[in-house]
Amino acid sequence: MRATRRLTVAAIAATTALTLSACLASPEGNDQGGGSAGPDDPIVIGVSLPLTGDFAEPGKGVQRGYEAWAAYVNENGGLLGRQVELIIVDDQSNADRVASDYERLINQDGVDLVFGPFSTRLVVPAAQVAQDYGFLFVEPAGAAAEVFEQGFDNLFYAAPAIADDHYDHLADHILALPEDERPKTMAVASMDDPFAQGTAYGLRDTLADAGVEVVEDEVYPPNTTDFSGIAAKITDSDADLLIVGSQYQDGVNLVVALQQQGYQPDMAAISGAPTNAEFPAAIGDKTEGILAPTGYTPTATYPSNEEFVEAYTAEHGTPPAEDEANAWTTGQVVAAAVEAVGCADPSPECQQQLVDWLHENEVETVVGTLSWDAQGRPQSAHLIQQYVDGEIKIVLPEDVKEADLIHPKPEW
Amino acid sequence: MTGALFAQSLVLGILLGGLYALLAAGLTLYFGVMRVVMIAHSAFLILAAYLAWFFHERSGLDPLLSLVITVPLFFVVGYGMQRFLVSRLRPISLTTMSVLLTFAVALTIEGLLGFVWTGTQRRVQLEYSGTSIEVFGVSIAVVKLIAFALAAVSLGALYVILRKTSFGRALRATTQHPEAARLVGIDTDRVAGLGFGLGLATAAIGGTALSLDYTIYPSLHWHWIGPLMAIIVVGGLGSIPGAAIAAMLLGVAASLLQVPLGTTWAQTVFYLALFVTLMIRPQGFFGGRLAQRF
Amino acid sequence: MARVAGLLALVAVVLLFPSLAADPFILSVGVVILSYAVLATSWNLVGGFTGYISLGHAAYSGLGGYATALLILRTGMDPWLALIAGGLIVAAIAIPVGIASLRVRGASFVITSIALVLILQLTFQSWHTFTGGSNGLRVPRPFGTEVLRPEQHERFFYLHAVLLALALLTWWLIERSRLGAGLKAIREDEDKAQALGVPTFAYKLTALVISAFFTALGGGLYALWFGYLDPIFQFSILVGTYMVLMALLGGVRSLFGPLLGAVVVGYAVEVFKSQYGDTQLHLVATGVLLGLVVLFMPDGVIPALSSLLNRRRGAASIREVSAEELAKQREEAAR
Amino acid sequence: MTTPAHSPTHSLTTEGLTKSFGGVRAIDGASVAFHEGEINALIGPNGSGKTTFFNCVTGMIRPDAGTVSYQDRDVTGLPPHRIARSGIGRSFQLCRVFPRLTVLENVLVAVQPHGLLQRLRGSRNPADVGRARELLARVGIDHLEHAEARDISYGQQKLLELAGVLMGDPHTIMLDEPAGGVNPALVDRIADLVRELNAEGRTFIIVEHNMELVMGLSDHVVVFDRGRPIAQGTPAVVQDDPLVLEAYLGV
Repeated sequence: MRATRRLTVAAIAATTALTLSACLASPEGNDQGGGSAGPDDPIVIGVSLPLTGDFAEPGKGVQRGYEAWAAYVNENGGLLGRQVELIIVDDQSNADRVASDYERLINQDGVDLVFGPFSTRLVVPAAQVAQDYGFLFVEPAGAAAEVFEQGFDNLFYAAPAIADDHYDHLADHILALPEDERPKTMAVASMDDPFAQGTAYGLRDTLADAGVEVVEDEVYPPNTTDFSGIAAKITDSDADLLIVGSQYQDGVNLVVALQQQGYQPDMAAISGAPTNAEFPAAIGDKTEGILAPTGYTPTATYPSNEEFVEAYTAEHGTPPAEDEANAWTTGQVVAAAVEAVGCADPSPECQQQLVDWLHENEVETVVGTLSWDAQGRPQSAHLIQQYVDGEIKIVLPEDVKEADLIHPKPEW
Repeated sequence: MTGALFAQSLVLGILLGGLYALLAAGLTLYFGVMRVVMIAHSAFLILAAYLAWFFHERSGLDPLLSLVITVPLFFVVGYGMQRFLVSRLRPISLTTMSVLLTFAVALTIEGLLGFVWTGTQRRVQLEYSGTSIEVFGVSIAVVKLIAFALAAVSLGALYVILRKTSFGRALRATTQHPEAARLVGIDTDRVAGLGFGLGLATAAIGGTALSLDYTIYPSLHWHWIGPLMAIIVVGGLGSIPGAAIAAMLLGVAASLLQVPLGTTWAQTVFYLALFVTLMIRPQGFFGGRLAQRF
Repeated sequence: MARVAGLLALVAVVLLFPSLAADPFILSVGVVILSYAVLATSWNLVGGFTGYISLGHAAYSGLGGYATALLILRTGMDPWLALIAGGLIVAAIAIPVGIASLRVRGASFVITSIALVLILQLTFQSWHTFTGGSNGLRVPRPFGTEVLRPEQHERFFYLHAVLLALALLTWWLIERSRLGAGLKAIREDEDKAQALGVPTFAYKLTALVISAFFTALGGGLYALWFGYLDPIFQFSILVGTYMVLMALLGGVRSLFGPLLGAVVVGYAVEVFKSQYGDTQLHLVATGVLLGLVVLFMPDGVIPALSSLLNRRRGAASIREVSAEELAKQREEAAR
Repeated sequence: MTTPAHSPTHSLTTEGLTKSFGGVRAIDGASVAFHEGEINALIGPNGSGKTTFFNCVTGMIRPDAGTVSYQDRDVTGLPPHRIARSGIGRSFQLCRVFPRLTVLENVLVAVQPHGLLQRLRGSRNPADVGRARELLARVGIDHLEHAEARDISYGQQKLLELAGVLMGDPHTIMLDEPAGGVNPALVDRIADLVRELNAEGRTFIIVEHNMELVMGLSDHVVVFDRGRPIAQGTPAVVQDDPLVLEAYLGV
């Protein structure tokens, strides 16, 4: 009895395992015929994005950007004369999945190129897979400094600056203020996330070195919903300068909690939340004077940006935001390399040529001219925006500003 | 810690503790009447918050008004859940299997919320969201005060129902001794179903209160179920006053500890209390004999 | 004889899988499924024997991964030594957890298991200086860079198979031992077992510690293969749920049940993802499946199917235990 | 099978044993001494605290006050398995077996190994299995050895439970309503078994409602009412006690 049941179980397990390998071997529907691409075949680009789960919102923004880019390229003659085809899969915001996704895209779908996923937390495992298979890995959203300290030589971040440098223009501005206008104390609060912390701590550390005193320094877990305790401590510190590293909703919640407790800083620099279009509505339009770094603005005058905004707006009805722009930038960067080198296939030789080319050249993009160091760090800085008269406007650096920086910040 | 910060944190802790108390009371109620650890309690909490948010989005009315719909709805759902799902489980392994079953319900709710309303964080934006009143230098957000009042009133009502009504007597009898309750003619199955409904109604109220001042997203329920489970163990499984006292104490402790320790480490106070309780007094600090065997 | 044949077939499939796999992706899915099987079988060392359901076994696999990685990174220990040392450390950690949660009956155990995952996620996320916090932790590879990725997959496939074999062997040995007899008695009726002289607490604790050890080895080996640890994914309630689902689905009282469950769930996850990838329906599917198993096949799908096929319920008609009777028994005992 | 001869030491004794549930005293300062080597009966009306008394004595619940001693050793508050190992076996009211284990496995659970290595030994070693089969034959259900316990009849489960208790080789056996819910033929068989085992030197403490069985079987009877003994003695003495009549008839 017992023996028979064991046999049954073992037999079922064995059969299932074999069936499984057979089933997985024939990819459902999207067989792209491996890497043996003829001149008329499309260039297949594989991407894994968090379309569900914690990072789903920005993930979908990146998806829109990638798709808009592919459509634009195809309408304008393609890449190397070939059409571009995207395979976008969902990694459920899960690191195990993202690695498995690229494994699949590269080995089974036989993609010619890959684009990076969203979020620092997913970039590292994905970049590892790409590195192991010798693929060029340009990514739109892994800005934290740690990403570039992992020894990847195939990785490039398609944005102006890594997180720590986002506030560089603001730091310079503050340090240039006359002694009596310069903030004496600062309160820092950041989500426990490499990107959010990178931006906030970049500014904090620069100012601290220049003698501004840190009177409050808070870190909260990503899923925090109650910010009243943190707000109480910041209010109690009564710091002149508020620095917040946020994703989106946490920034809104913290600002509301601070308003509830009546805290009024002279200057509020908040990364993440304020650049979101829904931010003013979410905090009840008490936005005046809030500062935020951004890697992108639809109003920028870089040549390719006007085409981008036009193409994107035509399709979606609204101008693109930063996530969409970074995705588009990723496309531009890879396309530039492909056109220059003249190949787009999964062979290590071609991929290595693409990598080498990017290390040595600059690329014109919608966020300006980008170049990278050996670890893939972009070498520019972010723009600083501020809510002025209810509109978010560029205030720094001086040469591209749309409005003057307001200081001190009006009460919220 | 300055005096003002201490007072502010204390008040915040009490306001939060009130909400915890209401929710923990519901959670411990299920355990009392059915020996069921209802993992889905906080998932229903978030569901109620979503319904309140959706109601506000669609109608533009105050989310509090959604209580009129959600409370009876949740009561019926709770009753049905007990009668048609939980009661099907084998009594011999009821406690563990009910955990799995309610866990499955929680996952399903989380998945459906994500499916219907996506993973985007939602927040009810009210005219009085940012306003607060100031008492002795402590500013108290109006929304938090409303949530606390809602919790306090509901907890009071729960107390009155359990102490003063015949249904309450039947429920307490079922909690303490189901066999004896059956002998004196109480339909314990029905009482258990109604008790379940009552528990879920607290989730409806808690969820609505939550929606006033918190951002909500589908997986938020994990954030609540951990502390709530810790609270009912510390309070003694099945003991409603125990749950309420433990909720208040731990809520205040977490709020005060946040000042020196920061947000993350302050959260661990719930789990620390859980482990300490199980180590030195497994039946909980305020519980009756029921807890001794679980 | 039949048993030997079945076992040989299973071994043959495992040995041949890498050469049958059409590309490295399938091989990597094979590694993941074997890893699931290791975890589910390890979970079953406590869940199947004692009937104590742990929803937080991800705590032990996550700790195993971190212990292994931190030992390598902080002390420069040999990776394989670190793996085993990590397993032992986690087993030691399981002792106080077991003492806290096993003295009383099921409810506290489940609550503690969930709480453990949540607290570990919080602390490992925050404790930047030690665990790398939210930046994650890269685990150095045990094999040099000259070993290409497909080759890595193959080696780790066999390593996981060896670990699975060890876990299965342990399960089999315990199943036949007096310890196993006592554990199964605890699952069936803990009071009765204790009245017959079974030291229930010590037995339950032993099972938990052994289970934690193997779960940690599973987590550690996976970490060495995957090369990256992030607290959010390591200490995830969902990972623990999968372990339970796989074991329950295949049948907690049979040796190969969890393995079968792992194959089925692992495959289902892949299929579901490719069909309904960009929605939250995978959560709903997991939830509904778990609910159905709990309600209708609490002994697992295989036992349910085999008892359906085996007409064995004829014997059961001698005496059907009604729910009331059993409930009454429990009340009586509790008095 | 070793069977100790009648010894002069005391069997199970309790002193002022008390247990309350909520406000109700289930056992109220009960001081009882059972007779070594005899068949003792514990009777009383429903709700008089007999089962609670059993549970307190065997460590299933912890008494609020009072002591339990066995063979002059204090065993108050020891966990049930320690009490079992000191030589007291018990059955449960409504009979409890391990439903999804086979009949043979049910009996083998009661093997009491000492030390880690012994515990890791195979549970199906010939010596243990041989003894288990012997006991199953003795109670008359050896033909059901491979059936799962949930599939055999209630009466057979009662016999199985008794076999399991005997496997632990207890000196004292406590039976909670051994004749409850079984047919008269089986009652006789159980009674015969009890007499045989008693003749081999085992002490019995039996809770039972079947008066005919109690009076026919026991040497010493203790009568419980409201959580304490109100009478004790031989069946003949107890039957004539006015307090007992009052308790049973509610006069």
